Amino acid sequence: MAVVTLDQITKQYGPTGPVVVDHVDIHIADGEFMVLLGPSGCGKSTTLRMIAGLEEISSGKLSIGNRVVNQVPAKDRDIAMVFQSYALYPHMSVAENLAFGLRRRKFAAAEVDRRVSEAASILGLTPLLERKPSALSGGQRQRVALGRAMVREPMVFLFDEPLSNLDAALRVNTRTEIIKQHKRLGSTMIYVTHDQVEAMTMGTRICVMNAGKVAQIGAPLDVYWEPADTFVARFLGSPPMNLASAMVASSATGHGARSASLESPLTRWSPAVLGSLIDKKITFGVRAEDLFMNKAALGSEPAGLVRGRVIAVEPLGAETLLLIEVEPGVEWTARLPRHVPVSTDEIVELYYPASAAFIFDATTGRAVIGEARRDPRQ
Amino acid sequence: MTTTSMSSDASGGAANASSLADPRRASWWVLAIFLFPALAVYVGLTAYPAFRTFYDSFFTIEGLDATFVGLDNYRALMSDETFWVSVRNTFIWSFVAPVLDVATGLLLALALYAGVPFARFLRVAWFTPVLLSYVVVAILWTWIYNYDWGVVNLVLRALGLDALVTSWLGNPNTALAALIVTHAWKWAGFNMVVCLAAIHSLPSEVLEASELDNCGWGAKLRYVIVPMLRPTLLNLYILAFIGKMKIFDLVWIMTQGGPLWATETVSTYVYKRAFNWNTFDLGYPSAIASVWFVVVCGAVIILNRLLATRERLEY
Amino acid sequence: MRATAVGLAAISLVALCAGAAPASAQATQITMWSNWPDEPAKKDWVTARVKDFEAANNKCSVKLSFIPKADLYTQAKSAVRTGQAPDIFYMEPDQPEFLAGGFLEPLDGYVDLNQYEDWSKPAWTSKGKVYGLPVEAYTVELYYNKDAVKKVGIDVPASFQLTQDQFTDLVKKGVAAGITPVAQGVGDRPFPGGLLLFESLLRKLGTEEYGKLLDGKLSFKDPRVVEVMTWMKTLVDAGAYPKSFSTLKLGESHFYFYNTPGALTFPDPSWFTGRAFAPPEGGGMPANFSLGIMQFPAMDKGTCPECKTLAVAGSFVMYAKSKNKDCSGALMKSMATVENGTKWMEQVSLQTGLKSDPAKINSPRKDYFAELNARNKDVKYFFGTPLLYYRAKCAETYTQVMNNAFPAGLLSVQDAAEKMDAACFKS
Amino acid sequence: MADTLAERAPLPRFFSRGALALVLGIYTFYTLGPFLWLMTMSVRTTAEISTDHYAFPKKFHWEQFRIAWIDSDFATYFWNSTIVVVSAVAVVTLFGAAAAHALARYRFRGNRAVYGILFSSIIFPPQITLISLYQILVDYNLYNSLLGLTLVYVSLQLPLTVYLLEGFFARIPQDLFDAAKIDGYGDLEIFRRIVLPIGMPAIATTLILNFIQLWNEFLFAVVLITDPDKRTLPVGIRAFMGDHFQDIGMIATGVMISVIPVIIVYVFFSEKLIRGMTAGAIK
Repeated sequence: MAVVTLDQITKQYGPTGPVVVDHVDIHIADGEFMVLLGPSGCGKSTTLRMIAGLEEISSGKLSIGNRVVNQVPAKDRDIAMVFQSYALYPHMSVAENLAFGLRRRKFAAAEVDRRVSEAASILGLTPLLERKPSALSGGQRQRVALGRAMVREPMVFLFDEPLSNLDAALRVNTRTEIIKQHKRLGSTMIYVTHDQVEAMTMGTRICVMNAGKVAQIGAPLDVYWEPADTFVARFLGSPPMNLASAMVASSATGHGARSASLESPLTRWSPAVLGSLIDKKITFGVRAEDLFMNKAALGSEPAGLVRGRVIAVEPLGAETLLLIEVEPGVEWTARLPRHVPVSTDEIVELYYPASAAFIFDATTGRAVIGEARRDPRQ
Repeated sequence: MTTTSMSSDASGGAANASSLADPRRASWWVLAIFLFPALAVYVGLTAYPAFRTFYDSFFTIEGLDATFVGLDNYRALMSDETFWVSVRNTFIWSFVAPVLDVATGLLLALALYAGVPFARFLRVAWFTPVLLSYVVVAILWTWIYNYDWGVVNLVLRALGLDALVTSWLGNPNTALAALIVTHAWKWAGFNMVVCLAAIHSLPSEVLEASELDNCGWGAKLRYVIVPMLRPTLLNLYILAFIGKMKIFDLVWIMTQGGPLWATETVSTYVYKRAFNWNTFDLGYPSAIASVWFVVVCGAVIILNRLLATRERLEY
Repeated sequence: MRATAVGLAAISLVALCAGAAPASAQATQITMWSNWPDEPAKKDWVTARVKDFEAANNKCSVKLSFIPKADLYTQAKSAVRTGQAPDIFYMEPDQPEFLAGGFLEPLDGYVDLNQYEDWSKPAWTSKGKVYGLPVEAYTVELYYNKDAVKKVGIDVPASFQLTQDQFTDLVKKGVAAGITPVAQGVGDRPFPGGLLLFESLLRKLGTEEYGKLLDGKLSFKDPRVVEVMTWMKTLVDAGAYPKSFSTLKLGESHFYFYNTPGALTFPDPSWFTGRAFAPPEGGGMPANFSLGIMQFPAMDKGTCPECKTLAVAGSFVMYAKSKNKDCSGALMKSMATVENGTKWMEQVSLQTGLKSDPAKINSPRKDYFAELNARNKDVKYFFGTPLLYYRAKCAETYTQVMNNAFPAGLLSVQDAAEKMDAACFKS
Repeated sequence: MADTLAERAPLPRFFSRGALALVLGIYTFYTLGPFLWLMTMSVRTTAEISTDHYAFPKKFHWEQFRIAWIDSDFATYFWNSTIVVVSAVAVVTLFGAAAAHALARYRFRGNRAVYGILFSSIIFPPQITLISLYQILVDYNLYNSLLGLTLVYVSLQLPLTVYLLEGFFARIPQDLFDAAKIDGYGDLEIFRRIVLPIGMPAIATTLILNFIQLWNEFLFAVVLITDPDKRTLPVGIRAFMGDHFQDIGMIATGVMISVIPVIIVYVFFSEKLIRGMTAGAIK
């Protein structure tokens, strides 16, 4: 069990090469399930590989269990890793695969057997022990890979997109399996994925990374409801948050955001915050599920409004996605109840509670901090 | 704060740093252990002799005396008629013969893949010639081409085609072709095995899909199989090409370059000049070899440009 | 830098391995390579000489290997350069490069040159010194099948020499009767195809002019040469040679001549016997074969109908860098005696460059010997074959053109002469 | 049988079935015919062969094999060939696999240059390095020794071996190495426990190809070995063929003796050869 701390960790290929991980600070508590989330190429895998000891750390300090491990080889860091491709040794049976790492560590044969059979029974691999990986299904291979990490009983588990090669149904099962094992073992786990659903469902905390930097760290719902910038706002949530540029204006009723196609009161921000933004350009955002056709649905709450031309209506059964073009090149998506009585090219107006609005700095993309967003469904 | 060397040089970094660094890097001594034996063999028994050959090409060597002659050997080479004949013959070998080898191999592989009866037996039978040494192949085929009792002429006579009966290896018009056929006989089986392996690793859906499209076998071969096997076929072609550029044993044993230099290849000419020329001059043959090395390298690099794909293996 | 280090290391590794190899060569052992691994008579003769020497000389021992000629030459060519050649090895005078390269030791101080036939010395003489021990010698003869020649209606005159026209007649009658007139094949030899033409040229030109031709001082476009070649061309076109001429090997051409399908004549050096007198079940001549020897045909207006080629073939030479010249010289000396020459004649049924005592020859092939001697009575010898004179490009052209393409009917007289002149004619 | 043809065939209708059978039959005869002919000749005497080259042996002269084996030192040649070829193949596979692994797996400056250099030697015509090689072997006292010939054979087959194995090793996923590294295995152990076993199909292929080629090698054997006691089989056969004598029957016998081991190797390992190639050894 261990705390993992990344202190200004940087990875640069060559003295003048690209910086793929840029001064990353992450503190992972003992027993925490930390998810590194981001699009491909954001540096999350490289970060994980540096933690694993598979990649040199260019600068910064990495400690595991209060020990600085920059100079410690992978095998001595007391970690185990589950790979995207599972990395099962094709020439060894399942049992040998499970035991391979232990043998090296000079465990007594009885101890090796005990751990292997225990892991196998937990993961339902007992009948498969003598098979070669090539004779296993994808899900079974995944479980062997997991088992191989488990038998080691390491301080830290590392997962590198372990579910991305599985089909949807299996992915859900395995996800549950991993959560279960995390609960059972209570070990520190670091999990890399580009899938926000995995991140939201599995992580104790999520670390969203973008272009080699940490964009935001926080509990899944915190990150969802309080995105630190436009990148996080769009990356988390499906469909992504709707964004459009607008100006902050002041009026008799208070401050508001306004553009040719939208108009919204800004109720979550103090006048002091907004005062400095008056007549300045900002990025305005609303999540798809906060858009409504009917103003009445919002009740007494102050409502914002957006206007646009219908591009497409996508009925999904339980709900319907409505795509509108608010400005040339800017599309918004609304997640609406089943029946949406509009047709393509019609101009429609959609409403949202003012408390659901986000504003971001137009140039840096950083969120303008306001009063905490209240979860409307609570 | 830089804790570990950033150097991309394999030898950089302390020994312990290597084990925690990128697994695609290794410390110099690990690389040395892996590469040294091969490089030692290479340097001692290939590079050094080759370099010596290049060095010798600037000398005329009579017995133990070497006289520096600069580029004279190379100049003489340009006007050496036999050399140019041998170049022409070698190019015919190199461009024609591999096509024959690979095409035959591909067709045989397709036949096996299509599930002809006795496939296992046929696979071994068709591969048998690959197992025979050039000495043996040469003996056998000299007998087969024998004018009086060779099977080729016997068959022709039996078919009443006496007009076609000829001394296959003695006739300058047929000798080169006869050798190429012999060579194809020996190597088609090898190409078959490689093609068969490649076809087996093709996704069968594609072949089935083309079956549904109801295209003829010619079209399928042309539009589906050959394009998908392209890397394999090109690789085989290049290997065969290199082999043919060096072709020696078979020619030397069967015709020694005759009749009238009709089957002379660069390699036989080099050997002839080095060992069969009533002189000890190694300079001139070395010059031929050096020129040829450059020609072959160039040709292979050009051909190699054609294949660059290298997909990863899936488990 | 590193490359150098690797290179040095590579060499040291190899050197290390070398250390493990046992050091060979005892002080008194000499090595000797001989040809003829598959000619029992000659092999026995060489083995016996070495045994005799070892028995008489306890200071020297000999490591004797029999290696096929082509391989022996290839190995010797590499070996002499590196100082590793055997002390004594087999060599023929048509490999002049060894002498020219300075790899051979003159034998004058070691052997008794009086034991050599006078005519055999020049073959190995260079700048007044003699470099070889001429064990094997031969004349170029025209063997024929007496019965078959009679059958096609040719009477061999008492002189045993046909005229040019008579020989043409023999060829035509043979072809008409379906018997190949001249059994000859060049599949594995660089010279047999030229035998008939060059023997004819010798008889046409005489020794002196023929010598000039071989020295490159006489053009192949000389009218006399062209005349003989034109005659030769008519024989070729008439079908004198087997259809399989180009690929027929020497051994096969023997078989072709005296077995199947049979032929009228067979031009061959007199070492013909090496194969022909092998047991018939091993491919030798059948016991009832009516072998005859005739002279090559006399040319119309020929200068020298009685001329004939005499040449030295298999010989032994001493390596100039031999470390055991005393032992080697002693062995050579012990071999070069009249007695041994006689034994050679007796056992091998072939001439030798050593002197011999005809009176003492007790050969089982008496009749053959008598006939061979009769054909060599009152003849005028020309010493050496074309390949003895030709080197490099010229030798190669001879092999391709005169030995092969021209007698195979692939080239016109004009073309053949031009190619030969281009490669051999000086000035 | 016809059914399997139609069912399994993704590529039927090349020709009508009869024509296909005929073509394949002829081709099989074409590849196998000469070999069968050789077999018949190996048990016939030269005299018998000369009367009719194509007759089926009336009496099987198996004693020819005994004669060739004993009287002509085939036993020695055979033994020498076995020692040289087996050790050369073993060494070249080990050296080649190690180099191929390093080149396929590790990033280091000059990686492609080393690969290019090793591979380019496949191009060099061997005839001309012969003399220099000879001199080098003499310098190191390896001339006329089986050890020297073995080393030369290693150098001859090294480029092809590296080429084939590098291509295969490069396709082994990097994750396996990362996993092994985390499991605590060092570079050399990874090579021994991961690369070699996984590379087995490709290694089997190179083993077989190298064996076949070296077993039949002639040029270097004839130049580098002079001692009759150290001759390898191809040189032995040449010596056997002799200078003047064309004992066809015995030659065929000798040839058969030299061919049989290779055939055995192939019959035993042909499945492996194909599997190795299917797994991507040559692509």
